[in-house]
Amino acid sequence: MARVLLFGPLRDVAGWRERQIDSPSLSALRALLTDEDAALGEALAGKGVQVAIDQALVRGEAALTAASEVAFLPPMSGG
Amino acid sequence: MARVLLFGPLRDVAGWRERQIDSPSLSALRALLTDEDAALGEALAGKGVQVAIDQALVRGEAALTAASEVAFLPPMSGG
Amino acid sequence: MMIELTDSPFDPGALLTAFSKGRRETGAIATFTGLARAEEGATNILELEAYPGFTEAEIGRIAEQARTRFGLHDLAILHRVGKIAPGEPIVFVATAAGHRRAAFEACDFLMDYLKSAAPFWKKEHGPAGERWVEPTERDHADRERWS
Amino acid sequence: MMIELTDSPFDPGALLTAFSKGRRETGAIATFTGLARAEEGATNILELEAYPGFTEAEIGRIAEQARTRFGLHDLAILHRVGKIAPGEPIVFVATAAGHRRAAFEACDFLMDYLKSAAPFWKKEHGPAGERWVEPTERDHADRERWS
Repeated sequence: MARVLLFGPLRDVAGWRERQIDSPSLSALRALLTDEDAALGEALAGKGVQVAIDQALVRGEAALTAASEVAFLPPMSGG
Repeated sequence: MARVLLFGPLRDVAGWRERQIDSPSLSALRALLTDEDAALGEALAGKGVQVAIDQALVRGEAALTAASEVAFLPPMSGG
Repeated sequence: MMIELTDSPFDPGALLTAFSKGRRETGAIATFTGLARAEEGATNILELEAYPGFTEAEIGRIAEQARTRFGLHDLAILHRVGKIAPGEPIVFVATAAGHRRAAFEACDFLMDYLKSAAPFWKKEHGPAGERWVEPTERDHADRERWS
Repeated sequence: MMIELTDSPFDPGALLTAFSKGRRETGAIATFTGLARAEEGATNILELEAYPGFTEAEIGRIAEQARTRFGLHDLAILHRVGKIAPGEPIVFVATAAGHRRAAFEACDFLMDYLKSAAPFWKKEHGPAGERWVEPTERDHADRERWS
């Protein structure tokens, strides 16, 4: 079960901040979240949304394990 | 007796920092100090030395009274 | 090199006291403190979200850049997260260098990064409800000066 | 607007604590602290002479310029005089403004003035004796940036 984290406006779209989700890859995770919640799926694919796996930014596809931490990061606003 | 103050390197040239001197004008004071100590007279006429009377900068000649405070200010170095 | 997040109010002066102590070759310390403004009486509360661990690491990468680029002796960054009331400090940055130009420029550089690109998400709670805030055009333009 | 000279060591952090308190519309506070450097082990003592009254008044004129030019909410300047040991603060400048660019620039402007043209006379006491110090070319060039 990967640990999935949403930040900033994504959390308001989804109505949650953190969930345990079983998924073999990032693309499978995106598909699963979109099936469940189309608005969230759209938001996750939005402009400037980055993904960090285990606190390192990734681009494109990535495998996930049960120990993965997947964070969806909307455009950073600064402090 | 005007109160005459020397600052910075002028003090080292003269060997004093403050004296009471009776003089009717700035030019008379300069002449008197130069008579007494030629090196000091030269230093007072040096490049960038300014004069303040009662804490206001003056240029050229000025009258002095017994209550005047005359300060010779060599080039300011900043802190 | 201190880089920390905190969810409690802090005193920037106490940080400067600690940062300036015991330095013998540092001629210059510049600091910046960003405060939450009341915005003319609107009782705004600012809420800042970070990604603990990731946020400090990203700030650390830029801090290391600043250290090299400006030849800093040291730097410190403390950033609030959570809900922040008007008048409270949001961010404190201190830079130590041999001379003042480097200290000023590094502090300015770090603030431009922190205000426009650091991993924070910012929400304003005001009388009209809440809204997520993006960096201003000015923030982006300030950041461009260093590239 | 505080402008003071002191012949005792001071803590810049205590000044920042006082300066940053109770502000609701100030978004930005920049500070600069100048410290006496040991200059690689030479046991230098710096001696600064001022003309009490005149020096504060001259600094006050420039501070008023800075306040108008940069739209400052407030500023504070504390400057040491007398003998200063390595590691001790020489000068502290704080500026408060709505936004950070104005606070930084005003602090930078005030420091350039204080380091190159303020009414101080500076002597270094080192192992090789004592000498009067003049502003560096760099100090003058920095000051020229604002004219």
